[in-house]
Amino acid sequence: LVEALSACNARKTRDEGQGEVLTLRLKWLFNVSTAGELWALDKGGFERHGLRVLLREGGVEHNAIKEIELGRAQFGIASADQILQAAGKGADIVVLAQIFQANPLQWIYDETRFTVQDVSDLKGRCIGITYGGNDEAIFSALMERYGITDRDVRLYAVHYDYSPFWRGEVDLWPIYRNVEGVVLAEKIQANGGRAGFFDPGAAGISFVANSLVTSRLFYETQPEKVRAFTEAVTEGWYEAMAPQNLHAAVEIVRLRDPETRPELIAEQITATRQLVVQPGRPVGTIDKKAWKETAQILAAHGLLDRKPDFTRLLAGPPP
Amino acid sequence: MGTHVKPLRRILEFLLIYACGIGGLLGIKAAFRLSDYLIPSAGELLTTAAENGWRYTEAVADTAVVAVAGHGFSILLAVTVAFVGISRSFLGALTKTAAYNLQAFPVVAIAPILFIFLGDGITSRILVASLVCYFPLLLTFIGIFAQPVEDVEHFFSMTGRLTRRLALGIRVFENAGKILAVIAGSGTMAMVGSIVAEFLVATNGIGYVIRKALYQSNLAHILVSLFFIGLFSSLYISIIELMGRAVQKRLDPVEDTPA
Amino acid sequence: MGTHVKPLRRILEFLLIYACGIGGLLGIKAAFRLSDYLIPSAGELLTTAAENGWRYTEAVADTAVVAVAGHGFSILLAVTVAFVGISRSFLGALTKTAAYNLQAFPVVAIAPILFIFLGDGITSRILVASLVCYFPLLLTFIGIFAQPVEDVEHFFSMTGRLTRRLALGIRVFENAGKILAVIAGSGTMAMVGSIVAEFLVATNGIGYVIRKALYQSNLAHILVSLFFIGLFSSLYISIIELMGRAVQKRLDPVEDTPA
Amino acid sequence: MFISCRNITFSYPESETPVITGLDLDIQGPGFFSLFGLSGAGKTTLARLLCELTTPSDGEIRKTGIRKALYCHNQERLPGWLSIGEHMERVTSRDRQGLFQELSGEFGLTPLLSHRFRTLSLGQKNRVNLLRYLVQDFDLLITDEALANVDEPLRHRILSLVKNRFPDRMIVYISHNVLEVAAFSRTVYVLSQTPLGSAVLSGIVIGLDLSTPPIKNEPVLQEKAFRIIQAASSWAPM
Amino acid sequence: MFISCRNITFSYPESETPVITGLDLDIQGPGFFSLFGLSGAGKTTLARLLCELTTPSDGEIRKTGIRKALYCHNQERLPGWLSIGEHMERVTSRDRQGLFQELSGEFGLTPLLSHRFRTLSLGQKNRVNLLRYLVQDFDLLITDEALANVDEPLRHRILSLVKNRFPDRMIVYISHNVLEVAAFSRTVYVLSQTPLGSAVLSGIVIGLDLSTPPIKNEPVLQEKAFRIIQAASSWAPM
Ligand SMILES: Nc1ncnc2c1ncn2[C@@H]1O[C@H](COP(=O)(O)OP(=O)(O)OP(=O)(O)O)[C@@H](O)[C@H]1O
Ligand SMILES: Nc1ncnc2c1ncn2[C@@H]1O[C@H](COP(=O)(O)OP(=O)(O)OP(=O)(O)O)[C@@H](O)[C@H]1O
Ligand SMILES: [Mg+2]
Ligand SMILES: [Mg+2]
Repeated sequence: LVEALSACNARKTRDEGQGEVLTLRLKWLFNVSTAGELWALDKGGFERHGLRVLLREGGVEHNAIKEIELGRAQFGIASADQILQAAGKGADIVVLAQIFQANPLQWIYDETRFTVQDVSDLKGRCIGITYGGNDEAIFSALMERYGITDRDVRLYAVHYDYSPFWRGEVDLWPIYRNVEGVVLAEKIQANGGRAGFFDPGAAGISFVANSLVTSRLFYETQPEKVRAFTEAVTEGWYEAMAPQNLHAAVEIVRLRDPETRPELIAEQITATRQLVVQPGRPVGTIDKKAWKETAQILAAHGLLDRKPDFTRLLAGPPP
Repeated sequence: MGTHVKPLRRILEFLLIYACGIGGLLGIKAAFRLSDYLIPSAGELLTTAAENGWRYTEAVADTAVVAVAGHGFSILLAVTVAFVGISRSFLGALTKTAAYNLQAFPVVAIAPILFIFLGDGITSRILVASLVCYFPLLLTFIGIFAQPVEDVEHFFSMTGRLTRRLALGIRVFENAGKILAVIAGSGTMAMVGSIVAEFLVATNGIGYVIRKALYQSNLAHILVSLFFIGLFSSLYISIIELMGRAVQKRLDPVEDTPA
Repeated sequence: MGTHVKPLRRILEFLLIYACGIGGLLGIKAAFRLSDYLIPSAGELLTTAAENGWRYTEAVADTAVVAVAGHGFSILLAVTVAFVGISRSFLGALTKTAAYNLQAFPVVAIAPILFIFLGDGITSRILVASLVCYFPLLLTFIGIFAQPVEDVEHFFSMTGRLTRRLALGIRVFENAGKILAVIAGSGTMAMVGSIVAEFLVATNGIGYVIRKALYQSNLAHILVSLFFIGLFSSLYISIIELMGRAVQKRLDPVEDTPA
Repeated sequence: MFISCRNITFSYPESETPVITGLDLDIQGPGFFSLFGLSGAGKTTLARLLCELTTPSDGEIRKTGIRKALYCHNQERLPGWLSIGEHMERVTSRDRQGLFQELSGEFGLTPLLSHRFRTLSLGQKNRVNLLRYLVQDFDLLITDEALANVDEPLRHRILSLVKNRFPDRMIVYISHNVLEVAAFSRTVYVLSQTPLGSAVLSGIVIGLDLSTPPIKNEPVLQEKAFRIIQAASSWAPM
Repeated sequence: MFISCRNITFSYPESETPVITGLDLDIQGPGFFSLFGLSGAGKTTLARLLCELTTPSDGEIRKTGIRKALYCHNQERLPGWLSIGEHMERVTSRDRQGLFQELSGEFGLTPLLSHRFRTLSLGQKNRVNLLRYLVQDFDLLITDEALANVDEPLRHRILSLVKNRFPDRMIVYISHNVLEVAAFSRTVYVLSQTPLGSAVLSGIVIGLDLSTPPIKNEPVLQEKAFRIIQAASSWAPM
């Protein structure tokens, strides 16, 4: 029964894909990390490129690459580790644009308790790690590079619940700088503290974050659509991040994320801007060197079966 | 106590319990001087409720639709599996084992496989909701279906009239109270199931609200959502019970004599 | 079929079911030419099993300890709640409502509150595990505790000997089969519960393995974990059933006459 | 020892016509009495009323000199986790153990004491159940067809025994066996149904109050039996 | 119509001593027969064997000219979701509706047809249950204390009726009422228990085969009854 259902489901969405509506599966829930895509949708960016697009939220149980392969989505936002692993296992996909130029994954702490100037300041601290998440790979790469051992730091398995951080049991907590980072910083402030961030990127660990992907089949059969789509997304990001559009961008995000206060969203967008828009690099630039380093980190942790063909994988939008 | 006041009673009881729970939390907060981050203040709870009340009500209504559908489907599923499972054939044994084994796997592990193949439309949400609540139903139905009611069935089996359907009819009727209890009880689990499903995949419903709140570590939102969930669940159970009583009364119009 | 071959049978049945499931997945994979990323190849499954088999066995053992403790605790909890719940006092009604209402809240929403107060040690894991499996037990116990066995109890109530303990003893004995079935059945749920708990907080156990695999979208790891979970659950149920039979036999040495 | 019912009315909750209407009944004990009536007349209902297992919708029941009233019937079962002997030991006070030993021998139950209740035949079940009531502390015992599945010779032996061993108690025996009822009882209270479906006390017949099994063709016995049946059918049932 | 049992032995699974050993029994029908025996003698066990509800551990039971054998007992219940009338209508084939109407009147059940089974008194339940078996298609009907809770006059009326209406069937009546058994049966088969606890056929008594209620003090009847009781007690039970 399940087989039959799935088969006809897959076929149905495939038909849809060939026709009108293109589906983009996001990596996470609607929030500022999806501001560019939301902008493209709400401000008619996709339409201007002659596209009809459906945005779908992501989450742990969703995997954009798998959905692309099943024909349930034509485009997806996925993290670099997902993309590299999928490519390593024979999923034929193409990276079209790298949304984040700097990885938003950082660790937050309270500067009134201690400061982290450089990596050695982490010694003796209790550090939160999401096992299985990006931060695990990033942090162990960091430990390796700086010769930090298990004896120097205490690692704490992070879950949904932040209370160990509030209770001071955990000193540094992994967050997305532009999302929880802003919310928690405000709470720390309100508590009489001052938020500090430890950025592994600044310590020289280049680990790529979210990127836009599609399947090679779609890439080769519908190059115009792929090109148009990539352009719409990058333009969307460019416009959403433009300082003069701040107010409009806040409104767009708030529509999907009404629980977060507008002031906070504004701050989150500002934080996001620094990750997405970097001087001298157009929005969406694929940083090949960082990709290779990411692949190395993953391989060192046994998370990569086989190195992908980078030129094929990181082809960018069709010429 | 007449049956017509029951629904109100359940809801009042829920309100009481909820008040106790919140009171307890606030008490702990006061006693240990915990910050507003750990446990929100009463004021924050009220503001949250006031600001989001209507939206959460809509979200619960959304969830409820899935819950009711999932509940219905799980009853169907449990009845079917129990029906096949009581037969002594190989297929019966296999079905029963499959049903038991399926239950051994947490939804969080099964769901990704489901979602891969069924997508994250309403179908898979209903399926997840029913997976969560079908097991107690299954246990009850298998128990009841497999246990002959000798005193009643004897005549029919003697006269060659005991079809499988009749046997099941007799066993179901004799255990109507138990079945009603487990159906009402599993109603709340269907609600839980659809919340879990929303938690995993949906883009609306109260499960989605909780998930976002969880990511934001916002206990106030969680507590307020729990209020709406509890309210709806009490209501739903009451409705099922009322309907069950009505059916029972139609089937067996004479009430039990008081002992 | 003698009781002594049952455990083996359950496990064989599980292996069969599991093989069917994997076969189905691989069949789909072949039919639609899906990549190894979507559905792992048989080879990858075997490698994963070979590489991680021992580690997963240990992880399941870890989980099992929590599951068994949680199961025991949930039985205790269900008995207690049912015991208090059947009394007609206000406290009884309140307890019952609280128990029902608690069930209406998904563990994923309740757990954070628990973890705030109890930390994420073994206590809260056991608690979460028992929360997941206690509800079917509660329903069964409440049903059984509240239903007088008139034929047996009459004498004791006439002669003023019907203590509450005796009444419960009679009702439990008369429904021993049902209780055994629900205890065995809920055993798998305890396992699920402790997996969910690990999923939410732990740093070891098979739930943690699944969570990690989920983050990495690694279906091979999930499928292999499911294998060990299923294997252990079958074993656990079989053991409970064997123990239950032994107890029943000691209490009532004479077997039923074949009809 | 005295039971007095005044103007008792009783309805089952769901049916409009009362099962018993305006019943007056006086029983002056101790002794062996019977309640007789055709099937459906209301014997069980009345017995349960007398033992306060239900309360009359109307009227009053007064018992004088009766501290403990027991009602037993033939559908009862013993707890399954004990053998009959173990159960009996637990429900028999120390000073009645001798009585129990004696009665169990006379009832033909001694060889069954190690058995479980559910493996007994119907008649064996009847006897075990009656026995356990007899070794309780009671002033009034109502036995509702408690020996219905026991064979006649044994039943008569049991009745004689009961009469001889418990002369100071009030025992109300419900049975469909008219000869038995006529032979053993001091008084037979006969219930019958009016055309409207309610039970009334339609006769009080003085029995022979024998203490040994009756001789069936005794003319007095036959006459008594006839009067009882007549009273029971006085409303021409059905 | 013929039942023949040869050397039947039966044990309940858990007890070592067989309940029945080496029993030989022949019943040549049609007609009204009885199975008599003290409580615990093995009547129910034998009846269930004859109707193939259990199988003997040893020996052979052969039935000739008996296509359909039914066994009914007094603990049966009707499905609760139907009134008695509705149930009866469903289990009575069209051509027996007339028979049903007639019998239900004679059994005094017509006013109860709209009731639910569980609201009946014991004797009413007995009658309803017997009635539904009588309107089935059967050659052999074994009634195991099926009228145990019905009053005597009505029971006698029912037995006469059954004998008159079903002369071409084989009916085996199990009852503890020795006079009744002696009066109505063509043959009474008496079971009794050996000191070892197994039932044997201890007597075959030719009954009076009356078709109307008996006169109790008839000497022939008394003699028959005596012989039956003697046979039943021949192993000095208990
Ligand atoms: N399920 C059982 N397991 C073991 N022994 C049993 C079982 N049922 C009956 N017996 C025993 O078998 C013997 C015969 O029982 P059976 O019910 O056939 O007697 P019966 O003649 O019908 O008695 P009654 O007139 O009391 O109904 C009894 O001694 C009884 O204890
Ligand atoms: N629970 C009930 N609900 C409604 N009516 C009932 C109920 N129990 C008994 N009755 C009715 O009450 C009347 C008297 O019943 P009761 O059981 O007292 O009769 P009885 O004299 O004991 O008969 P029997 O000799 O057959 O046991 C009957 O007509 C019966 O149908
Ligand atoms: Mg009665
Ligand atoms: Mg019998």
